[in-house]
Amino acid sequence: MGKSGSERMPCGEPYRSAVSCRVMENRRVAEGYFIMSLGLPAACDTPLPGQFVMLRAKGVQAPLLGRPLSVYAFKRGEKGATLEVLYKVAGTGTLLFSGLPDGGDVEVLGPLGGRFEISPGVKNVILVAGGVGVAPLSFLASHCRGDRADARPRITCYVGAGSADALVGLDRLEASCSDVRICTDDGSCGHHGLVTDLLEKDFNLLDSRDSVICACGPSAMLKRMAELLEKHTVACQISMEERMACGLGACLGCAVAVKAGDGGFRYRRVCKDGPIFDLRELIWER
Amino acid sequence: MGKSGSERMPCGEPYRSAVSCRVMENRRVAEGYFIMSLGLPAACDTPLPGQFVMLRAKGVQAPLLGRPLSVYAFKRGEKGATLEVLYKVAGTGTLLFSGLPDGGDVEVLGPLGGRFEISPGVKNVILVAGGVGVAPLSFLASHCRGDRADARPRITCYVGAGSADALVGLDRLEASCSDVRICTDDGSCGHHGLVTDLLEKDFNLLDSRDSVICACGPSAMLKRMAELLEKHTVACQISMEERMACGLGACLGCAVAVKAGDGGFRYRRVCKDGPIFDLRELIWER
Amino acid sequence: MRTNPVGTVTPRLGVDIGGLILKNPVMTASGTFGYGEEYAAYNDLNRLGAIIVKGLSLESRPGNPPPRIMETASGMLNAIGLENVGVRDFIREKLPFLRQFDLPVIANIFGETLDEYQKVAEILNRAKGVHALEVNISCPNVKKGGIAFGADPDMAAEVTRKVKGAVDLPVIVKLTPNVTDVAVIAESVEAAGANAVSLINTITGMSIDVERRVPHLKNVTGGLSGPAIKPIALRMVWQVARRVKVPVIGIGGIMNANDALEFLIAGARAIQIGTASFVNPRAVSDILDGLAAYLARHDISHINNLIGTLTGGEEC
Amino acid sequence: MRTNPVGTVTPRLGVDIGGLILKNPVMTASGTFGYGEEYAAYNDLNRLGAIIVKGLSLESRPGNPPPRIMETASGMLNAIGLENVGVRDFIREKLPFLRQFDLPVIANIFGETLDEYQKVAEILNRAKGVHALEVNISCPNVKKGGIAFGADPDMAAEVTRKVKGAVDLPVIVKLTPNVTDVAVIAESVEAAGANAVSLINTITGMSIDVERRVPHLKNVTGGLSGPAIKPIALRMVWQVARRVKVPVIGIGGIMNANDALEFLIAGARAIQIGTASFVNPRAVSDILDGLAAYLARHDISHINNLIGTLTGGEEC
Ligand SMILES: Cc1cc2nc3c(=O)[nH]c(=O)nc-3n(C[C@H](O)[C@H](O)[C@H](O)COP(=O)(O)OP(=O)(O)OC[C@H]3O[C@@H](n4cnc5c(N)ncnc54)[C@H](O)[C@@H]3O)c2cc1C
Ligand SMILES: Cc1cc2nc3c(=O)[nH]c(=O)nc-3n(C[C@H](O)[C@H](O)[C@H](O)COP(=O)(O)OP(=O)(O)OC[C@H]3O[C@@H](n4cnc5c(N)ncnc54)[C@H](O)[C@@H]3O)c2cc1C
Ligand SMILES: Cc1cc2nc3c(=O)[nH]c(=O)nc-3n(C[C@H](O)[C@H](O)[C@H](O)COP(=O)(O)O)c2cc1C
Ligand SMILES: Cc1cc2nc3c(=O)[nH]c(=O)nc-3n(C[C@H](O)[C@H](O)[C@H](O)COP(=O)(O)O)c2cc1C
Ligand code: FES
Ligand code: FES
Repeated sequence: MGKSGSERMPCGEPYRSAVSCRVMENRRVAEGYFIMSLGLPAACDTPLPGQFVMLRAKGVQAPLLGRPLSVYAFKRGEKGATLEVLYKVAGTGTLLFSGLPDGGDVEVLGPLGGRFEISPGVKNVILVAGGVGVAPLSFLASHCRGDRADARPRITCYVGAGSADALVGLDRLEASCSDVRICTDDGSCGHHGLVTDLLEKDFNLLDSRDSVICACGPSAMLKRMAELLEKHTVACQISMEERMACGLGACLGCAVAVKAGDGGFRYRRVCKDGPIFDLRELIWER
Repeated sequence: MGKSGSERMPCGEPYRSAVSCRVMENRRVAEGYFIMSLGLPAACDTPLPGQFVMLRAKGVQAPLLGRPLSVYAFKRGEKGATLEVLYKVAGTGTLLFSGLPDGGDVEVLGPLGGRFEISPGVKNVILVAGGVGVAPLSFLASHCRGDRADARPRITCYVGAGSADALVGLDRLEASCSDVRICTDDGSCGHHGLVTDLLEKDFNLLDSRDSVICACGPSAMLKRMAELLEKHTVACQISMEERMACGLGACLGCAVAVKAGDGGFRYRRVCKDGPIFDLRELIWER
Repeated sequence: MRTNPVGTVTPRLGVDIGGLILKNPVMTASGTFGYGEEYAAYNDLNRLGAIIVKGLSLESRPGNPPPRIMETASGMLNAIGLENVGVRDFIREKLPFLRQFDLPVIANIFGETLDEYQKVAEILNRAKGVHALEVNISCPNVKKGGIAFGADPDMAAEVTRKVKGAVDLPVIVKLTPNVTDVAVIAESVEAAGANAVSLINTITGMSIDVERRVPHLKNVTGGLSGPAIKPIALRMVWQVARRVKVPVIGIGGIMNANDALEFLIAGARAIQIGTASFVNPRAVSDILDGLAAYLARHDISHINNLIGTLTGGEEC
Repeated sequence: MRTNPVGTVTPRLGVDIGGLILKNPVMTASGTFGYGEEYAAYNDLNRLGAIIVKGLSLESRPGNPPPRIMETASGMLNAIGLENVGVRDFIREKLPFLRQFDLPVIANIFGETLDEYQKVAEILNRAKGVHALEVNISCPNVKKGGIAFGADPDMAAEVTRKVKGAVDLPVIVKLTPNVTDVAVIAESVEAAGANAVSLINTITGMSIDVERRVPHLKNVTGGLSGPAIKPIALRMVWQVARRVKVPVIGIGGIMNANDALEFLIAGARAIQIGTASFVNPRAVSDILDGLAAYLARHDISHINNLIGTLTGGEEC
């Protein structure tokens, strides 16, 4: 997320490094879900929608490795910038994050990875978010709003969660999207059922050259989408997740299988070649 | 420091366990020196002078093992008790302690080990504290004050430190002792030189059947004292330090060599057979 | 003999370790629970599957000069040097305390020669209140130039045969991880009559004080234990459990019920808790509670239905 | 070729690794620094002692199915499965980037057969900008029933001879820790002509998801690296450094300058940084700075005066 002061590259740019920064706020937004705001130095790079950061609590020895979290929001201010992540407590690392006090110190590496690409001609952006998958999509939606008004696509967002309690980030989505359609597994809010069912119903609306789907969510959701889209041609970009060590493309730890030209497969790195992939490129069962 | 609620021993007592408790205050008292006050439940055992606790920051994975710290003060209150430790930042564990916020959670096991024994007939208690060795001795001094007024011994305390900045806990010592004699290695406060030099000067005063010396400090200080006392008969109890794992006498990790009857040596456990030893019992070079 | 005051020992936890029936698979690892006394105020010893006491030799041993321990990343090094009271003093001074409990006592033994192993075993075989032996073959054989008995399949088998020949008690052979293929050693001691194998003992490591340029342990090297070694221990247990028929007892870095479950799922019939007791003196009790809770939550009627049920890998 | 922009490389850090002169002893460990590109924005590659690239085989390899990594206590398991672009693509696509720098490039190589080792070595020997080879003998030899070349002294020597015979470059042989006595293997490859040895590679471990009862790695087992293994790695380096005359390169859990110093004091002529780069992409630079600061602080005029200067132990 930043640069080291001491040395400079031959081009005059300082070398990059993980940046120590302060937790400005670490707010519980639902049972097990938190939004953390981090204060970054002015010299930090501006993240693009779909990119992520590797986050580590500073000075702790465990967990050892950073944890990848998508950029949920980013804003430049007077003296620096604010980066937000929206995260769910899933295990040791995120549990530790959830306990970080305001004013606590973290290390941020990034922004890393590639972005969602919405080409200028796109008229309809369809977002499909499962659970905490709302994070990168909300950032994407706010970005689309930021573009020139005449070029703004229409944004429809499908949001799924286990139950009403686990619906997070709706406020921002509603501010950025033309339409937000909600469903919950238990019917406690919105449509009763899976987000993919809701999506399926609307399919005739979606399947167009002017549309693009961007999705992020649990792999069961993404798999189901892959089946749905088999007989359609609408473009679909998804944000993938895998365990990561380096986040930079060096360790080859975050491999996912994609189709290779010859009908076979090859592995791609989620951190460097992704995390955004063409849904149709992925191989779900090997 | 306490008992587990769920099970009881055949005698009806609950089983012991480490007790989770809150950091009430964690105050820097000099560069690298801190006093931490811990709130303990009412059911805790009352520590005796010379005893120690094993302290761990709660929920952290590193360091793994607790760190032994002497009891510096203990007070029972309305709803519970307060235990204080006085510690110096020496490495990873104590550094972590120094960063614990007020309200932080720690685990305390103890009180452990044996006590300084001041038998009823003793008229002069001579304390010799090197650096943070002041902790158990200050607790001992306050204990002697607590006894029946007519039976109170006279307490003289020799305190040594590197420099004036590193003199900690003087206020309490002064409240409990008849006389506090200070020396610093750099002469920035009190006598210029080693605490053992000061002690040596007063030797004729000390060497009596009514006197007992209690000492705690770096091993160089204790070794020097052993030399000094070679030609004297005054009793001398010292608090020893060794790295510890269990603190309970089980791992045999904290061995120190003491003289055996046959002119040889045997190992004793600092945590269980100590930490208080007869100075003359110890073998300094093997 | 005291009775179990809380009754949380569920019948679904009973296991059979080579003829020794335990009420549950949770034991204490040798050298980490003293002779039981130190932890009796912290745990109801009646609840434990078994206690394995500090390693015993024929005569008492003073152990190594200090410093003997050092903490490392998620682990600790120890070079206690097998300090112990000697087998006879153990029987006289330590065993009576343990006999008060409804608790199988397993004596961990070692020797510097085959004969010493045999003698220690014979003495313990006659003692009242010893239920099994665990033979530590990880200590260097001074007669054979520093190679541990446990590192050579033939020597490991020889020790096993000697001890087996001397006792009627079940014999557990405790394996060292400092070998190329631990399963080969396991097979060898199984063939020599071991009733069970336990693994792992500590992994040899060291640590240096860079300011003074001296080793942190006076003995230079020591045995690494604790969470750091868990992945290695688990892998070895899994490898051995697939190669031998006798029960395998898993040891190494087990800090909580989750860790214990990993070993059981990998094929361990029982587990031993070592370093964890130093961090939390109630670790054995907490782990036992956690195992029972897991079985209840997953509706597993008996722990035997969990042991060795790992699926889903694709070894390349 | 870029020049060093800050000039913090002090002459007192230079070391000779079997004929390869490095400006300092800090190298990157194979498989943890990619082919350099990924870390070039984070570190001035001109400052490094050497870069060791991801292991190369004759043909490209896809690697193992995911999940490939899992974090463990103070460590991580990886089962990348030696995914790589193959030696020819490396030379064509990756080496030109590295040639821009004033940086010795060491190619880490492996093969499934002796012939493959030899061929990869020959190809690299002809490539411009490769300064030495590091031979990874820790991978299973499929032709010999799963026993790693590196676990057998004779096979390790055979690989060494084959590679040495095929090249004029200095040859470093990288040893596996999964053996009974690593010094025996080290002596064997030294006798076979290795110019240096490096150790340790990862220690085989595993980890289980107890809720689903499946291994966390699809490959079941993986290689453990990181701080957890440092005490083991350090012990092995110390053992080997006392037994061989060729330079020893220390690897395993080095996270900071202090860790690096432990290896140097134990006898390592140079060190490699692996997992640390994942935690801190500037780890190599930070460690280099820390080493220089230590030498200055302790007034040590040359790093050679530090290497192997451990004193004070009393081995029992
Ligand atoms: C590019 C990317 C972006 C992400 N963005 C977000 C986000 O914005 N908000 C959010 O809450 N989560 C996000 N995740 C997932 C998040 O990284 C994991 O939940 C987190 O790493 C789990 O760490 P832990 O220590 O809490 O759990 P662990 O104890 O490590 O594991 C708990 C469970 O989570 C799984 N897991 C661990 N690491 C990952 C991982 N990297 N990806 C997926 N599953 C994992 C484990 O297999 C296990 O089942 C993202 C992941 C990736 C790869
Ligand atoms: C019975 C007893 C009572 C003690 N009371 C106090 C006290 O009241 N206040 C206080 O500040 N310190 C006290 N100590 C010392 C304190 O335990 C150590 O300073 C502490 O454990 C160091 O831990 P660390 O993680 O900070 O340092 P580490 O990183 O573990 O080590 C830093 C340095 O301290 C040494 N060290 C580590 N553990 C011990 C130990 N147990 N004893 C002595 N030296 C050690 C190491 O060898 C090393 O040189 C006491 C020790 C004992 C045994
Ligand atoms: C301080 C200490 C002393 C030990 N003493 C013995 C012993 O006497 N005999 C033995 O077989 N194993 C001994 N061990 C090894 C343990 O029983 C166990 O195998 C090892 O510590 C790994 O388990 P853990 O990681 O749970 O501690 C000892 C371990 C420690 C830490
Ligand atoms: C993700 C990963 C990939 C690795 N790939 C290789 C490799 O291709 N060849 C090799 O010899 N060692 C490989 N290693 C081993 C490292 O080079 C190093 O020996 C080991 O990780 C121990 O060092 P560390 O604890 O500093 O990481 C790899 C290690 C990791 C973590
Ligand atoms: S996390 Fe290392 S390559 Fe992706
Ligand atoms: S610390 Fe375990 S015996 Fe003293």
